This record gives sequence, C-alpha cells and structure tokens, in this order.
Amino acid sequence: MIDRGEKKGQFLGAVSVSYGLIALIIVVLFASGLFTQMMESINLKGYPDIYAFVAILFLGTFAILFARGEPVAVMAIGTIASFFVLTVGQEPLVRYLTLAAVLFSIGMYGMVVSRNAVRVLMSIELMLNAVNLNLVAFARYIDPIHLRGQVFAVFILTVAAAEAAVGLAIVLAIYRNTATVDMERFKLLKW
Amino acid sequence: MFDWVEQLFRGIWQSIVGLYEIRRGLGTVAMHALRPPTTEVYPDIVPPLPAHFRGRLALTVNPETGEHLCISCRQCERVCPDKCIEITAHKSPETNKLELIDFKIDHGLCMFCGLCTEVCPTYCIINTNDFEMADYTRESLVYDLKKLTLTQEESAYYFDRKENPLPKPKPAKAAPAAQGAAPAAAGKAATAEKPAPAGAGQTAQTKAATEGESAKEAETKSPDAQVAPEAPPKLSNDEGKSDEAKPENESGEGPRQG
Amino acid sequence: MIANAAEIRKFTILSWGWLTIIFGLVWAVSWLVGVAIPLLLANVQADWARLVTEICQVLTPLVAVMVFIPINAMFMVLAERRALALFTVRKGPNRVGPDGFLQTLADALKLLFKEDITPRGADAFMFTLAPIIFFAPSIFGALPLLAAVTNNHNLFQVVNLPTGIFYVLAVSSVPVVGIVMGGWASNNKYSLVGALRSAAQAISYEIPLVLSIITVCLMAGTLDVVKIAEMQKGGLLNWNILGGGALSGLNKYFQALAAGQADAHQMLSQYYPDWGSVIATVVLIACTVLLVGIYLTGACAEINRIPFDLPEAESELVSGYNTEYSGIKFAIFFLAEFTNLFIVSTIATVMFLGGGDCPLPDWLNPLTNPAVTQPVGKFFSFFTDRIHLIDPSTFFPAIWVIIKVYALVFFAILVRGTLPRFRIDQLMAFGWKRLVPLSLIIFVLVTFAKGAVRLHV
Amino acid sequence: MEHLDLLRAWIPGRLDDFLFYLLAVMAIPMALGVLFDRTIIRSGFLLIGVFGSICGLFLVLQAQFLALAQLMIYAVGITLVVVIALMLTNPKLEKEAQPGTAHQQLGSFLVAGALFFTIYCALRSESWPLSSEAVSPDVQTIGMALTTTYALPFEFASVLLLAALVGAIMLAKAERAISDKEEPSKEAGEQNQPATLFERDTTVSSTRR
Repeated sequence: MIDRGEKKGQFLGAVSVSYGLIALIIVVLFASGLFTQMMESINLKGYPDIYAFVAILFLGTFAILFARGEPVAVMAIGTIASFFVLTVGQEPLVRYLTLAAVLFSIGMYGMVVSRNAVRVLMSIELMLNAVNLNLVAFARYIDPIHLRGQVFAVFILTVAAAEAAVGLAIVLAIYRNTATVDMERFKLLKW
Repeated sequence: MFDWVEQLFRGIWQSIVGLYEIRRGLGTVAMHALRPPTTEVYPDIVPPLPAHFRGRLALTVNPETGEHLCISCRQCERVCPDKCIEITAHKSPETNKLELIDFKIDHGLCMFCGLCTEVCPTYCIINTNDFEMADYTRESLVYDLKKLTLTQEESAYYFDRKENPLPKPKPAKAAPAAQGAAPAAAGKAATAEKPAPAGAGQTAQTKAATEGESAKEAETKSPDAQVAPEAPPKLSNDEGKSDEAKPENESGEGPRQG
Repeated sequence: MIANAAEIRKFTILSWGWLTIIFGLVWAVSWLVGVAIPLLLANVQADWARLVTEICQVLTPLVAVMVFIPINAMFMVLAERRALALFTVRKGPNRVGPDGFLQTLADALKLLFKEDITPRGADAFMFTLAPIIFFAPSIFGALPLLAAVTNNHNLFQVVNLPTGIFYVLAVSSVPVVGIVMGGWASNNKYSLVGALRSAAQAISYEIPLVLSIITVCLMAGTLDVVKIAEMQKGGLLNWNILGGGALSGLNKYFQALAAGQADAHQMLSQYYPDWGSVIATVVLIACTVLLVGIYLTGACAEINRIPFDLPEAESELVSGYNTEYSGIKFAIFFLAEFTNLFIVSTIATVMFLGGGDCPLPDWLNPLTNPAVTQPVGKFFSFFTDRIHLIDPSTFFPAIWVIIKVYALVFFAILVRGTLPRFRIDQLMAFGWKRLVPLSLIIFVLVTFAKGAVRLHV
Repeated sequence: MEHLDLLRAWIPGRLDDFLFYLLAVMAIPMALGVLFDRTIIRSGFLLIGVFGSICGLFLVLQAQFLALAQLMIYAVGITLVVVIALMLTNPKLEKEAQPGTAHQQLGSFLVAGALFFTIYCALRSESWPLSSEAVSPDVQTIGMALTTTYALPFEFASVLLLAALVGAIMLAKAERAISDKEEPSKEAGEQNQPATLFERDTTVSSTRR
C-alpha cells in the first residue's frame, strides 16, 4: 500500500508537471500556428461559450484540488454553471444532447472511479439513461413521425434491465464468496 | 412417468377446493354481520356483576341500627397476604372491650383475594361491587375508616345480596360506652339514630355538583344496576378528598358512634 | 329474522351520509372551479379572464382529486372499522358524533396535532421524503381514472391520456420506493425488514397484476381507460368480466328478440358462426373471471392489505415500515394506503366491471328510457342548461361507479375480516409459482381465443 | 383538449424551457450525488431521483410511453438495486468505498471532461435536420414499429431478457446449492430465494449501526 503522505506529494507533483506540460504544449501549438488551424477546422470561433466553459472547467478542477473539503458541492455548482453557459440560447435539441453528454460523462467518471461494485452498476445505468435521453430527443426533434429513437430507447431499456439483473446477480455471487463488493479485490482470476 | 400430470391435476383440484373453502369462510364471516353485537357499552350500561364479585373492600354497619360491625378482632389483618389492612384499636378501660379507632386499607396493595371477608366473624368487611377506583395518587388509594364504612342502605343491600345472616343488635350496655368514648359526637345523636339523612347530608354538596345523579339512580334503578348503592361512597370519597382537613375531625367519628 | 338490523341500518346510514358529503363536496368544488368561475368570467373580454378560465379548467381535476382523497380516506377508515365490527360481532367506533360519524375526523385532528418525531440516527431528509413519495402517486394515479369514471366529462377531459391504464400502473408502482426509503431511513430493524418485504412483495405481485391488466387491454385493443369503459356499455353481458365483450353478440341477440325482429337467429349465427367461436367464448369467460381473481389478489398484495400485509405484520414486525412514524407523516402513510385501496378498486371497476355502466342492458333499463329521461331532464333543465350543475349523462354513471367501487372496497374489508396473513415464503411461492404462470397461460389463451370470436360487436 | 389552446399560445416554448432547466438542475447534482454520496443506499435513492427527472424530460419530449416505461422499470428495478445494496452494505466497506486513488480521480476527471468537450464540440458543429412535425402521442406508432420493422431486434431483446433472467437466477442460485451442501442441517426444507435475502438482511442490518 502506498503511504498517504507520500501519495499526496506524488499527486501534487504529478498535477504540477501535467499542467506545466499542457501549458507548454499549448504555447508551442500557438507558436506554430497549429492551434488556430485546429480551432478553425472544428469551427469553434463562433462559440464564445465554449471558452467560458473551458474556464469554468479548469476553475472547477483547481477548486476541487485546493478546496478538498467539499468537492461534490464545487463540482455540482461548476457543472450546473457550465451547463447553463453552454445551453442558454441554444436549440432545444442541442440542450438535450448537452444534458445527455453531461450525464454520460458523470456516469463514465463514476464507472471508472467507484470502488463499490453496486455503484459501478449504478453508473452504467446512468450512462444508458443518458443515451436514452439522446435517442428520445432525436425522436422528438428529428424523427417525430416514425419515432425510431423511441423504439431504440425501448431496446435500451430492455438491455439495461438485463444488465442490472445479471450484474446484480454477479455482484451477489461475488459478495457471497468474498464478503466484499470492492472493485479493487475483483482483480483475482480465481479465488 | 406421468407423475407430473397427476400432480398438475391434483394441484388444480386443490386450488378449486381451496377457493371453495375461502368462499365458505367469507360466507361465514359475512353471516356474522347479522348477529347482534356482544359489546357491552360499559359506562352507559353497567354489566350485571355476580354477587360474589370481589371489588373494593368496605365495612358494613348494622342495617337496622346503624352500629358499626367491626369488633377489632384483627383476623383480617392477620390473614391478609399483602398486609394491606391496618387496624388501630384500643381497649376501653370502662367496658374492657376493644374499640376501633381507625381502619386503613391500602387498595394500591390489595389484590382482592377476598380472604379477609372470609375470616370476618361479623361479616363486617366485604367486597363490594365497586371497581371504578382509578385515582391520581397512591396516597388516595389508602382508604380510612370514614371512606370504608358503608351507609345503612348499602349495608342492607350487600347483606341481602351476598345472603349473609343479618347481625343481631349488640347488647345495650355497649351503646353508652360508645357514646362516652365519643363525647364530641353528642350533638350528633340525631345522625346516630337516623343515619340515612346523615348520609344524604354528607353527599349533599356533591349531589348538588353532579345534579343529583346518584339520588336519581338510587330511586329509579332496580337492584341489577349496582351503580346506585355504590355511588354514594364513591362520591363521599371524592368529597372527603377535596376538603379533607375540615370535615375530618367533625364527621370522621360518625360511624364510630354507632 | 335479521337480529342485527339496528347496527346494519346504522352502518348504512353512516355510509350513505358520508358518501353524500364526499361526492357532494367534490361535485361542488369541481363545479365551482371548472364551471362557476368560467361562467362568471364569460362576459369579461380580457386576456387575463380567458387565461384564468383555462387555468381553472386545467386545475379542476387536480382540485377534485385533492378534495376527494382525504375525505374519502376518512370515510374508508371509518367504514372499515364499522364493517369489521359487524363481521366480528362488535359495535365499532360509536362515540364521536352521532353513532361515531365523526370518529375519523377526530382521529385525523389528533394525528395532525401530534408531535412529529424523527428518531435519533435516522436520515431526516429521507424520513420526511418517504411519506410524500408514498402518497404523491395516489394523487397522480387517480387522475386518468377520473376521466374514465365520469364518462369523459368536459371538466375532466384534460386528464384523459392516450396511455391511461399504463400511466396508472406505472405511477402506482412508485410507492414501493417510498416504503423502502421510509423503512431504511427510520434506523429501525423492524422498519427495514418491513421495507424489504414490501419491495420483494411488490415486485413479485406486480407481474401478475400488470399481466392481467394487459390481457384486458389486449382484448380491448387500447390503453385508453375512457375507451375501455365506453366499450363495455350496454349491460352486464358486455362487461369485461364476462368474456371481455365476447358475449356482446348474445346481448344484441336478446335485444333483437325483445324488439321482435325476425332475423334475430340469423343475427346470432352471424356473431357466433361456428363451434370454434362458441368454445372461444367459453374460454374467454373462464379466463376473464380468473383474471379478475388474479387482479384482485395482485392488487391486494400491491397495496399491502390483509392477507398480504406482511410489510406491516403486527405480530412479527411491530408495525413494519411505518413503525417510527408519528403525527402527520403517519397520517400521510395511512391516507395513502386507503387511497390506494380506492384506486385499485376503481381500476377493477373500470377495467372489468364496466365503469359507470348499469348492469341492465339499455333496452331493459328504465333510466335510459326517453319516457323517463325527458321529463326529468326538463325538470332539471335550469341546473343542467344554465349553470351546468348537474349533467344527467354523468349523474347515473357516477352513482353506478360509486356503488361498484365501494362494493369492491367492502369485499376487501370482508377478506380482511376472514383470511389470515400469509407467511413470507408462502407468499413468494404463491406469487411466482402460481399467479405468474397462471396469468401467462391466460394471456396466451386469450391471444388465441380472441381471434376466433368478435369482441364488443 | 381544445380549450388549452390559449395556454399553449401563451407559453409557446417557455414551459418547455422552464421544465427542462428545472429537471436538468435536479438531475445533474443528483447524478453527482450518486457517485459521491458515502452511503451507497442514499446514492441508490438519488439514482431513482435522476431517473425520475429523466422520466420528466421524456414527458417534456412527448414520449409518454417511454416515460412511463422508464418509471415502471426503474422504480422497481432500482429499488431492487437499493435493496441488494442494503444487503451488501458493510460499515467497514462504507468507509473505504471512497472513489479511487487521486491519480485515478484526476485522470478520470480529465478523461470525462475531455469526452464531454468532444461530444459538445461535435454536436455544436453539426447542423441538425430539425423537423417541425408534431409528435404523435399515440402508443401505436411505437407498437407498430416494434412488431413490423423491428420485429427481429424485438425478438432478440426478448431472448436476451429471458437469457438474462435465467442467468441471474442461476448465478444467484448456484451459491445456494453449495451452501446447502456445506451445512445441510441449517436450512432443510424448501426455503426459497427471499428467505436467503432476509437471512442476509438481518445479519447486515445488525452490523449496519
């Protein structure tokens, strides 16, 4: 096991090094004119809200890093604020897709980070629901006659149900054998 | 090989039988709705209690003359398993007989076994049919002589109801001794002679408060409604509690006088 | 002959008195909001007046349900206590008001003023949220049924959803979340066990319940409760409980016979051309009768009523999931339980018992005879035409609905008085091994039999 | 429904906007809470909240059938999740069930942020072929699509569900047989699934506090 204090030092070092590297890369890119080309190629010039979002994202990251007391509150406020910035005045479809993207990202983050197996399952459900939201929004705004998005959402519902059932059964079986649902201990190939 | 077929049909048959039984049960319960309720509406209609119901303990007086029946033999005190009876008596120097001063029963301790009533030679201590004795303090459950002693009518009622032999009047010489022992009661000769009005007078205040309820009951209700004879002692208890200090000395000796 | 006539009479008077109060009040409130205010504002030529009118019309069903639920629950509690007293040869509550008429009002007041306790170690937020989650679905679930039982009256057309019965079923599956939440948040083992039992039970019995309802929807070909109720019009033979409309040909035949039509027999052979259709009709009748049984069983389990009240079994768990609740939160739990009973009965009425339909067919029913209806209509013309207080097309159906629903409620009370509680493993075995396969078999049978006979001709 | 025209006219997009933001602002913190709440059961209830608000969004999107299906399946399904989480909850585990190490956290956060950024850039730069038709509120459209055009996927989905059902039962039951073999005296007779659940539950809830 890693010592906590040592880990913290490692962590801060890694953060500063990575941020330095990112800053260096950005500077180099700007200098070589590549960055402006990239920006033009993905057509971001007309969207000032994205810059605001990036600012909020980084601010949020630093807030989490330095105000480690309540990272969830900071994260929630940051996410909601950036969500507002990104969606106000947009097309309804874009708003829904953005919300779905937010939920999907949250679900993915949780899936990677969580150590409790049940929580991982919950995160997967969250991601599936975000996809569902996408599909229904498409059905509403692009294909309101045939509602193909809703049909696929029905399929996703069934898949989600099956996933939940089997996943929970597996978690239950593992728990019976090892008396834990910690994902870190599931690395074993046999027990 | 075809066990499962048999099981299937047996299951179906069992289900049908079960459904029939459930229907029968429902029918039985539904038919019960046609029977009159067995509920006793207690405070409105007091249920008829048996003659040997063991309720609150009380002391009787001679229903004809009004004299107290207790001879202070202390048999009840001795036999009481809970030791809840406490008799205070002293030997009168004149008559050389035991004389009752106070008689205390702690009803909070009493378990209503009725042993004291069985040993009593004069049928003085009895179990009445009164069971509404709830009170706010433990102290008020300790009944003294005044609270315990019944009036003449009540005594007559219980003698009649429990089919106890009526007591013979005591020898005449006991009376002057009693009067001598209670000089303060000289002015109450009238009450000694006519206890019924005395009892009425005792409860007069409470009667006024309760709008003559007990009086009405006493008049109207037949012997199967036992509230009538029980109401006066209960009410007088309340009265005695409310102004305990004042009338204690005056009327407390009333029963002893008899 | 009936030795208990006095008590039964008291019970009847009490019931009808309460019912009159309940439905009179609901009628009055919905009339006030949905008709009177718009009538008053009809002459005002302003945008705000029209807006207020429309808002009123939107809010009418909600207001009606909100007024209805608490009073109805009060009545049902009282009726249950009195009826159980009848069945167990007792007297029941008879102190507050004449013959206990106001007993539950006093109880409700007491519960409202009682101290609201949150146990130590409880999750206070969830502890508070649980009764709300338990109660809210009963309001929303009642809304589409309102359109069905009032014959899609103008006032309540807003809540007529295309997915009516599916909506009701989906919404009524939510309360189990409230139960689990409350049971967990109470920080009490009994509550937790009750909540877990409730979750297991609700999930198990939801399947036969939904399957039975879906079978009816399959026969009717729609999810719309109003349409399902309308299809069953025309007497007992058209109701879903008797073959889901397979007997409506017979109904037509009887009508033709009564009218003295010559081609009546031909008509019959047109509706039932071959033996296959007759067999299918018989199969359908058997299936639907069983479906009603399955539905009532599943519903009983779903709303945690005896004999399926394991979540609050007093003898094992103190009071199950609501052990720690007191005051108004407990009152809300209580309210929701009885409202759920009412909603379940209403669903059964609409889906199986023909909604607001008179059991007599139209040609036998004097109430639909124009010779009766026209003079009555003239007599009430002021109320009907000018101020829209009474709608004759809704009035009699409403009374039939009330009779049917409360008959089912009374039946539930009778069941409560009769049957003992299940054991948890018996409950699970009964649900999964008996009811689910039975309802699946019925579903398949109905699918095949439906093709061989014309339903709701 | 005709008399609602004025309301519709008066709130053309506003009600939808308002409801969208209301539900989104409910959904996002609850989704974060699902990840970060220390009590796994509470995060389960929060997940129900997220699904509830997504159900509301479906209603705003006029997908009534899907919203109700979502409510029905998830209200029950997630309650199951919560119940199982309850049974697996262990106070010791609760404390160590923090999100992973700081490296993981930072890396995942950056990846998730980058993912979101990519998706957002993609969907902003796309020009969507929006249709102005009204959605048919009827369930029949979906039903017809499921039984005609998508009949094969529908059957596959049902087979998948069946397989999942059987698999879940087998997974949950296999352990049962072993434990019966190990300690046959403990529970003879036909105690079935719920009995085990409750046996688990009592042990867990006694250690819960």
